[in-house]
Amino acid sequence: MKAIKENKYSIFLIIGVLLLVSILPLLVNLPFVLHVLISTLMYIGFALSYDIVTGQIGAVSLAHASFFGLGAYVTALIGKAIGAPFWLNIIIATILSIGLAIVMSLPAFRLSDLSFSFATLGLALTVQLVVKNWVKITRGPMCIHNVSNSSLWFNGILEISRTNLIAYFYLFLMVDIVIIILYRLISTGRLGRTLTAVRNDEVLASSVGINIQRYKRLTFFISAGIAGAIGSLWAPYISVVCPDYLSMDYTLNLLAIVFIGGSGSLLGVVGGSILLTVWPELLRVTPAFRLIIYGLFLLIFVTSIPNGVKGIISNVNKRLKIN
Amino acid sequence: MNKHKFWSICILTGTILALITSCVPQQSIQSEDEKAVDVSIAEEKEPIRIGVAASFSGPIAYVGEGYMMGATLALEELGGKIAGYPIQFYTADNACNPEQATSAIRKLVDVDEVHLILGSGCSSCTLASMPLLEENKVAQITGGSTAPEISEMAGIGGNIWEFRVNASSTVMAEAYAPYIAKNEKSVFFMAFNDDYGRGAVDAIKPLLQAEGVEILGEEYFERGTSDVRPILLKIKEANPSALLLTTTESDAITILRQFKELGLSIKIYGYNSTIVTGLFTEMTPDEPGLNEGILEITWWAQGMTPEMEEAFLSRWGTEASPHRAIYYFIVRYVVKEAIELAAQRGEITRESLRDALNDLSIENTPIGPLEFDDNNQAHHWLPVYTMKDGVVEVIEILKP
Amino acid sequence: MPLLKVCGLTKKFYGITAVNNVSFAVNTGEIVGLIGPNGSGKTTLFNCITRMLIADQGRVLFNGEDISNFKPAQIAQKGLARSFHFIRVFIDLTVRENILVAAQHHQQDNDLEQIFRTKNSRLLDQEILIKADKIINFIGLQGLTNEKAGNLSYGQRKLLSFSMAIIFHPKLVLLDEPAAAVNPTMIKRIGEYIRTLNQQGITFIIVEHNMEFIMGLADRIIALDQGSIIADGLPRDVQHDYRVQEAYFGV
Amino acid sequence: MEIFLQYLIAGITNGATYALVALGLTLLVGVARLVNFAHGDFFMLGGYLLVFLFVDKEIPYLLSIVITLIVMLILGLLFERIVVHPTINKTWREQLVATLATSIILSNVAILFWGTTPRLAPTKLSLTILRLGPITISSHRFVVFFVAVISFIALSFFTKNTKIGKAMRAASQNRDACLIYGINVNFVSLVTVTISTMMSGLAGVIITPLYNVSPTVGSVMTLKALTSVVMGGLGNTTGAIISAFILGIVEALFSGYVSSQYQDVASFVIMILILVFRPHGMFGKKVGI
Repeated sequence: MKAIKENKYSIFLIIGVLLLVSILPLLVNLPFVLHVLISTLMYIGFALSYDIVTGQIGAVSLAHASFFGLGAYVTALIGKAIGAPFWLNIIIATILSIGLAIVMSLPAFRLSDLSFSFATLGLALTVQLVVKNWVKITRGPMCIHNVSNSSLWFNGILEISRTNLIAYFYLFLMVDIVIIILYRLISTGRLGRTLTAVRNDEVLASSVGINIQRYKRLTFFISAGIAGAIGSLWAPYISVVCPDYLSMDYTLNLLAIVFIGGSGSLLGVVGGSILLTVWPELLRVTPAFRLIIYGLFLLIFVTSIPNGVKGIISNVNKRLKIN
Repeated sequence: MNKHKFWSICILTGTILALITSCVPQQSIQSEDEKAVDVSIAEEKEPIRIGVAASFSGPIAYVGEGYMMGATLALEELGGKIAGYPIQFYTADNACNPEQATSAIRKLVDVDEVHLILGSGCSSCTLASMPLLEENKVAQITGGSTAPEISEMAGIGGNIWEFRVNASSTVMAEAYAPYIAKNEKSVFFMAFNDDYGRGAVDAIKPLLQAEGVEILGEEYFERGTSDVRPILLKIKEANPSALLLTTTESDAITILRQFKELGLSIKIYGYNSTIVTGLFTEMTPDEPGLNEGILEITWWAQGMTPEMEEAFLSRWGTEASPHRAIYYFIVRYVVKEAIELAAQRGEITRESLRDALNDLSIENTPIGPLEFDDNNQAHHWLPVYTMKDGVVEVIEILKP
Repeated sequence: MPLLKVCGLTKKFYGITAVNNVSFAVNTGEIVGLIGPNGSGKTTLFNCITRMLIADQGRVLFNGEDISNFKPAQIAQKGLARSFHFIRVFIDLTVRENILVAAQHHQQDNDLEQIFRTKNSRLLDQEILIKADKIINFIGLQGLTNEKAGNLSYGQRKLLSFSMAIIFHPKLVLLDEPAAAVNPTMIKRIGEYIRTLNQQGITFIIVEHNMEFIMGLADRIIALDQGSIIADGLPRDVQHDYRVQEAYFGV
Repeated sequence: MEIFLQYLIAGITNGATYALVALGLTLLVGVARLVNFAHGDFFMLGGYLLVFLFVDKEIPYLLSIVITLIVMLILGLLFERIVVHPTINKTWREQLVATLATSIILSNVAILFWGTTPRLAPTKLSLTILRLGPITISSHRFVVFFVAVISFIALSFFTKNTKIGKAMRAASQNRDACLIYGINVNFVSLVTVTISTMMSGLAGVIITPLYNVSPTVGSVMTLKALTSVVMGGLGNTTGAIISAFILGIVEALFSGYVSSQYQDVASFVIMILILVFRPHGMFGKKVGI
């Protein structure tokens, strides 16, 4: 009973926190702080989308950055060509990311476990190489630097300047709320149970009639679509789109967020995103140290703290109740 | 068991937090002399804060390190003060990634409240930072980004806050192409697969074609590739009269070694490559003459500024290189003169520093007169030089 | 028409024949015991029937339909359930959720309906919830409804996995050693459950080493040795068959 | 024809470097069922140790190798105790993340100590160029080839003919049975991980004189070794070695005749095709559930 209760509270808790967060820009008007907040919001959405496939169904995909990058390039190229507003960019990016996910899933989902991870790693690097070397279209490593601003209507009508941080803050906050609701809907109820079942034991799951492939594909496509949407929104904010967007660095970041925060848990992933986006900003001075600490955290959490930050919190909770 | 685990986790978290807080303290690089001077002067002026946003991590972290070497040396030579104002450097890492560049600039502007920014060597980062300069009304001096778009977008009618000292790849190509065309019939390009390498090739290719030089091929490779023999064999097969190489010291060593191993004998032109330097010779003590006879063009060649080179060697224990030297020149001449001009005119602010940069005209520097044109681009001299008997020999200095 | 018909099933591993040309049929309403010494191919046979392993040769007809090329999940959906030798439960789900998962693939709604919780979908949820609670009561795990399956004892897991196999009213259930490593009281209870369910019309094939248990329960016994059927008949007859004795005791 | 031969030789010699790195990894995958994403980083540490000992401290090459191997032995033991042991009974997901974390830590420790500028450690042999007809080749490449072959033979002999080797093979087949028969699985794991780490370090020491060593070289090497191991069938030593050579040759030919920028795509495509059509690798055996 306790577990269910806790889950029910966490959604209210998160939404309450988000509401609190939403008045933050009114209190702090330092652009740097706002920028960190926006990055954090971006990573929350991005990490949640990753957790749908990695934490919920347990297929550790190493290709997640590809969809993010694709979304960014969609905005930089297609969105600019037709002068699309941001919501149309999101739609196009989502559709194309799902398309890429479908192509990737053809070879990748014939494999299981570790082989799946390898295959996605190979595919992700292939996609990145193509983007990097297809200079005619993507400008390759020279990057696309004049990404147009987000706008509410076609051809730059009602444009949101990229220096208007408050507007971006609320834009990402809204996107996050949508993603959190979607995440909740997927990770609970009947579908959520099915995903947990597949993660726990594929053989048993198929013996009770669950079509493993279908659910794996479903989550892979959903998470790819969300990642593409976030990428398409992130590109105008940063203003430059490079092949780096598709690099393994992003995927590794997400892996760290999900596993340090606690995979498969909304609270954990959100906590992990905040932790790993805010701290690197504070530690911007010593990059090598920062990454070492990052790695150490990851190692400690994976080897000795099974459920990440989420696990620690519930552990402390238990203790408080007992005493 | 459980209790034990709980406490161990607590202790661990505590240790890590302690570690992190120990890393946070301020990062201003202040030389000891500077502090001494500070005390002796009774009338204390508010320090001028200068931000350095460069890559201090990632694959080209050594570029950022090199910038700081040059900048610190220049500041020390100036006694830590310009026009009576103590100068403080604040660094922010951008890892050569545009997303991180945004964070870095914002941190410098908001947290460190810098008056002026020394920009990155990565064009993508410089381009990503430009809207932020406009937003915060702070000027940036760039010394390493070569993308032509930067000056196209900067200056009158564009972004008035971005200034570039080093020549763009177009400018360099315009100077170099006739020189190559004079001596060679056909060329092959081999360059880094990044904006630096590709940008350089894109700029010079049409110029060489226009001069009637045959282009036999172009190959790009990733930084740090260990085995480049297949590419070199391809070049061998194409048999051009010259190879145009865009790389940096350490990768050049790998390439030249395998070049030698495969027995190739094609004339090499370094192009933005920094092979013909004392640093290169210093890195290859076992292979004297590896860079012998290679021609090169950059913004600075060894031997142009003997005093500075000596000072550099004694301060850092290693040779100066174009990457390391450019920030020396920026701080030693451009920043100095700009601050002095701004101080003459009145208060030092972000705006007054920008105006000073805009009106700047420095007659004498070792790399030629420095003045920003309508696109906020400076035009320094371009030396063409080669390595002869282990010594850098300047063949010609191209003056714009 | 028999409920399950196995024709000439063969499976080899590295040249060793684990299941050798096995053919048999099971009629609706039967309880069939499958016995044989260790390594005689019983579990492999189960795996081949449910397509967890792909047989080299042979066909499997279930309810008159050829299921030889179906996927495991499809076979389960046709009404052929199974339990595993090494007890498997979904450790991160509660007891109730385990049963719900096992029951839910019979719902006729798509993923989008599930994600957005349509009225139809919620009604279906209610329906299986009632069913699940009923079965939890039936096997006597009421007190543990919301306990994570990972925290259950071995016997409790066994009961849980048993109830997961029977939740969606399958036509045929394959049980792999339901009585192994369980205390005598529990064995008795499991036997009772099987009988009750059998009376409700569910057919069973049970692999078992506990002779007393299986002989008392089964209507018919099939004995396997080295991948082949060596006896097929009434429990008493099979027990006294000399080939079976030889296989077990080397007489 | 001559140029083809040169591509082929470039491919084979490069394949030998991949093989040398893949050897240690395939042992680890075969015995401990652990895919170590930090494998290449031990290669990198080996390279840096060589630079430190041979270049900075001017210790003779052979002695440097010995000292490096001893250091790698200690590092291997630490790696097993700190990373492998706590995750050995967890799922492959935790193992993947733990080794990735190790990789992040090691490459950044290297940055902290040695900076990001690549370092060189040329030996006399690596600077001596041999001329064989139309083909010229650095004599150190023979050393790499020779060490790869010797390591392969030594590893095969060790796993087939020594007591601990046999225990390792048994552990790779069935952990539970080992527990029952009294084989000390813990000890086997310790030995396996340590040997694997040492072989990776050895590869670093042997290969670095030819090229250079930088903090990023680790991830490149991990990728190449992993590709070979996956192609050859997880844990199949002979398969991994053959795959490493195939990988080297394919890369050289593809890069020579098609495109050098897409050279990595070629190897990934081959790897994925093999994974899809022969999930247990080119030379792997089919295993049931």
